[in-house]
Amino acid sequence: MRTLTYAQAIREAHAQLLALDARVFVIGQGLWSPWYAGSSLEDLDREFGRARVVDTPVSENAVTGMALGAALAGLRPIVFHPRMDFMLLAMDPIVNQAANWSYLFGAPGAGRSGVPLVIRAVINRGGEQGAQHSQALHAMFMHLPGLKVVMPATPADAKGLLMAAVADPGPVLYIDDRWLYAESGEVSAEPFTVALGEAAVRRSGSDVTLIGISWMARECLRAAGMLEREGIDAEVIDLRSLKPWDKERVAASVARTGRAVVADGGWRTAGASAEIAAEIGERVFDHLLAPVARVTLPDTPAPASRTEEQAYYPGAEQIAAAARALLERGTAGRIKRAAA
Amino acid sequence: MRTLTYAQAIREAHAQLLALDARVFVIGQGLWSPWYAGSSLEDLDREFGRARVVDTPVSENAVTGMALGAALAGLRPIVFHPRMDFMLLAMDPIVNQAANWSYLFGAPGAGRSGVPLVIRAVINRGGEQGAQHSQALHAMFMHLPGLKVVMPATPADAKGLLMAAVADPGPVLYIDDRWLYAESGEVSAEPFTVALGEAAVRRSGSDVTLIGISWMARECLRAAGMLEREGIDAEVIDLRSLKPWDKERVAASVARTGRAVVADGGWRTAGASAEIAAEIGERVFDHLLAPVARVTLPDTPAPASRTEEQAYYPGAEQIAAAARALLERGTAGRIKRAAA
Amino acid sequence: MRSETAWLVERWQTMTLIRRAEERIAEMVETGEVRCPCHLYIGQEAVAAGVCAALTTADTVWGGHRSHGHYLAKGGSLAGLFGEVLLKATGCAGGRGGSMHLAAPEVGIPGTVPIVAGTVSLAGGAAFAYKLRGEDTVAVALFGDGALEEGHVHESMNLAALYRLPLVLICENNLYASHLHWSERRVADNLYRAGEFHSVPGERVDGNDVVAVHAAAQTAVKRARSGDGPTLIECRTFRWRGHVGASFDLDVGVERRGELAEWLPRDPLRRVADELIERGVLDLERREQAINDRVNTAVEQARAAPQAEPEPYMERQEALCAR
Amino acid sequence: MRSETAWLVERWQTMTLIRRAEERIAEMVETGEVRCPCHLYIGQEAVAAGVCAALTTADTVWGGHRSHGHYLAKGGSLAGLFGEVLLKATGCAGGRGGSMHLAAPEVGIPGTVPIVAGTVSLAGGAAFAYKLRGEDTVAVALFGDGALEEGHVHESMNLAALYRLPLVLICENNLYASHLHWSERRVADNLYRAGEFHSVPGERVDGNDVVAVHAAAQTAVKRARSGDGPTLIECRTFRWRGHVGASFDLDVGVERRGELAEWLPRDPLRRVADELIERGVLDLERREQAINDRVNTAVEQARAAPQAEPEPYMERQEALCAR
Ligand SMILES: Cc1ncc(C[n+]2csc(CCOP(=O)(O)OP(=O)(O)O)c2C)c(N)n1
Ligand SMILES: Cc1ncc(C[n+]2csc(CCOP(=O)(O)OP(=O)(O)O)c2C)c(N)n1
Ligand SMILES: [Mg+2]
Ligand SMILES: [Mg+2]
Repeated sequence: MRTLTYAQAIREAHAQLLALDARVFVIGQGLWSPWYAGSSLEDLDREFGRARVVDTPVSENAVTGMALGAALAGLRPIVFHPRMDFMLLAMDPIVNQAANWSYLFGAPGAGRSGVPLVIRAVINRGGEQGAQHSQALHAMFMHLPGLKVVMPATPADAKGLLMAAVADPGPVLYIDDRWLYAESGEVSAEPFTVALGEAAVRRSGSDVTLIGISWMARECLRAAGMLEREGIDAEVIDLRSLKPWDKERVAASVARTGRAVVADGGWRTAGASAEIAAEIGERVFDHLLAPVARVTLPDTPAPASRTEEQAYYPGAEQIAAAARALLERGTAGRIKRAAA
Repeated sequence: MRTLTYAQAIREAHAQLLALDARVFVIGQGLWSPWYAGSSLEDLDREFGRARVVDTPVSENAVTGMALGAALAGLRPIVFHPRMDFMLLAMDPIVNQAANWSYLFGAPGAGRSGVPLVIRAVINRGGEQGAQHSQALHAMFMHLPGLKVVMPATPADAKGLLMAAVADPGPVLYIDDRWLYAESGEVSAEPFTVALGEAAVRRSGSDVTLIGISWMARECLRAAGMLEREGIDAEVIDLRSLKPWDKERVAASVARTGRAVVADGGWRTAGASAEIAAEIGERVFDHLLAPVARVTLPDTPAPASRTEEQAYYPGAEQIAAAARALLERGTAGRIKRAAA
Repeated sequence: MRSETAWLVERWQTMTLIRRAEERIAEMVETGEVRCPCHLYIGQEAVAAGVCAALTTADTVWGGHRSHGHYLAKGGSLAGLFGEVLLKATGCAGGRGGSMHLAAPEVGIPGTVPIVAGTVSLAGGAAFAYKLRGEDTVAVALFGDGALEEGHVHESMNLAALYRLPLVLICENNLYASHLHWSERRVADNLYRAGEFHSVPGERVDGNDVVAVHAAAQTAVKRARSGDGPTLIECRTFRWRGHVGASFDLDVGVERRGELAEWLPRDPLRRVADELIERGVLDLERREQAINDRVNTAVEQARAAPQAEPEPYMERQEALCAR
Repeated sequence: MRSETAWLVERWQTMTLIRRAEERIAEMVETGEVRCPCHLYIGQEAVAAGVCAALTTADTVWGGHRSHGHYLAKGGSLAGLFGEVLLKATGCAGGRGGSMHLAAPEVGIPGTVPIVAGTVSLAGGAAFAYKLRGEDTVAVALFGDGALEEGHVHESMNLAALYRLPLVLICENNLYASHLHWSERRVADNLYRAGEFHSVPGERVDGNDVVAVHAAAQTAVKRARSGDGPTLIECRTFRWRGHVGASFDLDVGVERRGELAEWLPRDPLRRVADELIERGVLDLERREQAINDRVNTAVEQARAAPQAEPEPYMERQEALCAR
């Protein structure tokens, strides 16, 4: 199979969607320039015309609302926000309108057509950009009923989840990460979809389950490599979808390993990691040999200086350390508790 | 001591703040009419003048930004959003600006003045208002560093937390609930503050800890009453502050009781309840006799019909049932695990 | 402009239907039978009737919290309206929304929602879709004077002008946004000029004159259909009841008696009726009776229908969010 | 309008300072010494210099992503600027923000941030505070042509007019928002009219003419100080470098060579220098040398300063969020 980068895979998904389905169009900021989207949208305007690949004024709110209206009128829009931070200006159309609309008027099967809107948001952080250009806000959206959220970590998923999102009755928030754009991997040249809501086991293991979201799934794999050298056998799950998320697969794994580290590139408090940890605690309580560990950003806005960024963003080292700590804990507490 | 309703207590806090501190002003929608704020702002405009009690056009974004600017210029604004749903239009000034500003430029002690902004948002749901007029979005804000979040459940806290919020270097999001407006309780007539970040133990007990947020704290107390009649002794903690939240007090209680039910009026997935459950799982793992239970809204937008609302909003019954289930579970799983 | 009598009778019928249906809803609010918040349109009927008369079934209208009139004028089913305000499973939104959430996609009402100005950009997006597909369908956004205070409406106007979208913007200026008079919310009384900066031409009409509203709407719709882009029409009107609920002449916290007394004689419905009587139309009473019968039947149908129940909705919705 | 020579020399100094400092930053971007994204102001110096000359120290200016010029013209410290772009603990934001986050409250710069239009409403709020306290301070919002596409700027204009706030709105129209020319973003070239609907008077000036900018700003500031409310000034100008970074005549994906060739001869700095030379000012070279020396010293100071370090910031910030 061919190898593509993550950014190329996103671009290919767009190109195939635009080619295969006349209802698909792309709208948002930075579509006619590589500055905003890297190569992930490169030259789509030349290939498919600027009527279907629309670079817009700086009007996040109305542009997102327009995409929603177009979806309700039968198109399959992908509305693009080159940074998640900017998308905060579009919370009304996303939360009040799109997410609720699917319940109020959109329920497919009730004679209505669903809300086939895909919102694409990019996490674009680091590089000394500072607090307003670094936010990874996926947990806020994971909280919302009526909205699906996917966060691909590999080139194949970047393509397959985008195609699945467009095919879904929606609305779907598709979040990609600039840090992954240069990662490469095998991607089928054919159009294909990856089921929304299904996690992927990237590595089987028996001692501890590392659950990663987006970039952090890659870091979990790196951490598993480090741990392997120490004789620790880690299972790695790439969550891929945040809403719905694959509770069954995660629970089954942790029931087997008895230990879990959740690694997320968002903040800790009330983040995606909290949900996953809470659910594991509830579902596999009797099998847990140690508390679920969370590896996340600290609860502070993003710094700018390179040295501060290095301290701010956790990675494989922190994940491996968390896993080690769980194993070192042994099962002592467990026994104490049972005796109580 | 006098008895006030929750709404009266909010009003009294405003009146005392306006009377005591010339820097305080109130701005937002519905300040000159009881329709939007119930009696919680009644006649403040007559008492303090419309220059300091400002009812605005329907411009949530700019009004919130103006309040922030006024705070940075040395005033102590309380910006009012009569419904949390409407506040979604003001996410940019709240998240991108206010929350990050405190880190970027506002750190008190670094020669800067902080961001003394109070944002007040009302949860106003039920009454067949439907999905866009019922959202309790506090978890989204709890996730944000740089922003404090309080949710009073009693008249005394409604007053004391508002006064503390205005005194704080900020920014603080103050969330009140229309369902509580008619609740009454003792409130000191003097100005006073309730420390941000401190939970309150509303009832001591030894079998299970019920942790409630806002309206659900009241429901926890009701549930404790039901459980008492069945011989179950529940401790009730009213969280009061969501960010920071009182991890120590909650952990200490659950370490003692071994069982916890978290009751929140928001959605389940990635909600406030997830954070609390995750943190309990991490802090008191060795003392937990059963998984932490969550009583929340189901993951669906709010319905409108009264019968659907009754099924949608959980209360004391569901909390009591969750507590019972934890107790019925016994410690069997625990022992099984210890043996593993 | 003189209209065909038959045409005018139809407008009168539409307006009468709205008036009678809403009077009925008002009663049901007062008795407590209707519990969801209802924002009545009484006094503004000429706007919906005039605008919708300029549209085909395929054209879409996008309303807000005060949309009973839009829904009925565009052809939404009466039983669906009563069902919805009673939160019945037979309501036009399946009893999932109530008065503030009406929909009838089959006649061009994709959904009305109560976030002020919430559907303006959506209407723009629908217009975008019509244009991209090369259809000559038109989208119409109806909103209040307060809605122009939401900045994104200005964004939408710029986008609509830039892309020459087949969009018609109808501002129903009833002078108030809830309890606040326009003069408490802005400096100038000039809403028809809201789009000027963005090259959206504007016009002001008497919103209580169905013929004038229709004429302006027709021009704007024609412009939209022929690819010349959006138009804004400010319709001056007045709501007779409170901002929400059934109360007649008082808003919460606001005395508007004097103003109402000026507006009552400008009753848009009376005006059409007088004109028709003058033209010798003799059967208005009979027609009114027929409308009353339709309303009664719809109410009874709605009453007999089952309440929207938790189970199907929770399952369906959780299924949407689950795998 | 003829200006005092001494006054004009000061403007020339300010503009030269901005030019030289930014040229230096451009070099440091090219060598990789500066890593944070820098949006250079070169070509637009007359706006900042002209506007800030109309202000007192107490007056505040609120900028955005392209605010080096605003910061220096208002009196922000040069060492603080270089410290910040190098993310040093001595930076004007403590090294917590970089180029896009400058602050110098002591001279009236509460903070500049890179969310487009993000500080416009904040400036309005500051103006609200000045007015409520009865001060005659003025707040000035500086933003680009792209910022007027954010709807909330229109909300802010309405609020400022309604409350007659001492606010001056400066739109630096450099014809582009990142890679998009204005004509790709709107129909008409009329930004000075953006506030008309809200009763905010507007004026257009040559943004490369410091005297013209100053005159317009002075009138607006006077209006604001005397309680007559906000004014919008559109300053026509052009940025010489790319949207971000140091590249001279190309934007990512956009060829602007031809346009730049037209604008280079309109160099705002050259214009003032020519005028001064004509008036017989002989010591510009000496003064320029002094400015270069200041820049060199500031760079060396910044280089010598310690990097902003994780520990104090994390502790301080977590303390803010903890009890
Ligand atoms: C975004 C938002 N902000 C505030 C409200 C509260 N609200 C409901 S109706 C209304 C007034 C709307 O006035 P207008 O647009 O003139 O419509 P009218 O009620 O007069 O028909 C307001 C402010 C809301 N529903 N949505
Ligand atoms: C809310 C928001 N949307 C988008 C961006 C991305 N962005 C950064 S600068 C810019 C262009 C701004 O153009 P203009 O306002 O004309 O200022 P200029 O760069 O020309 O000085 C854009 C769109 C942003 N920073 N903030
Ligand atoms: Mg109105
Ligand atoms: Mg520009």
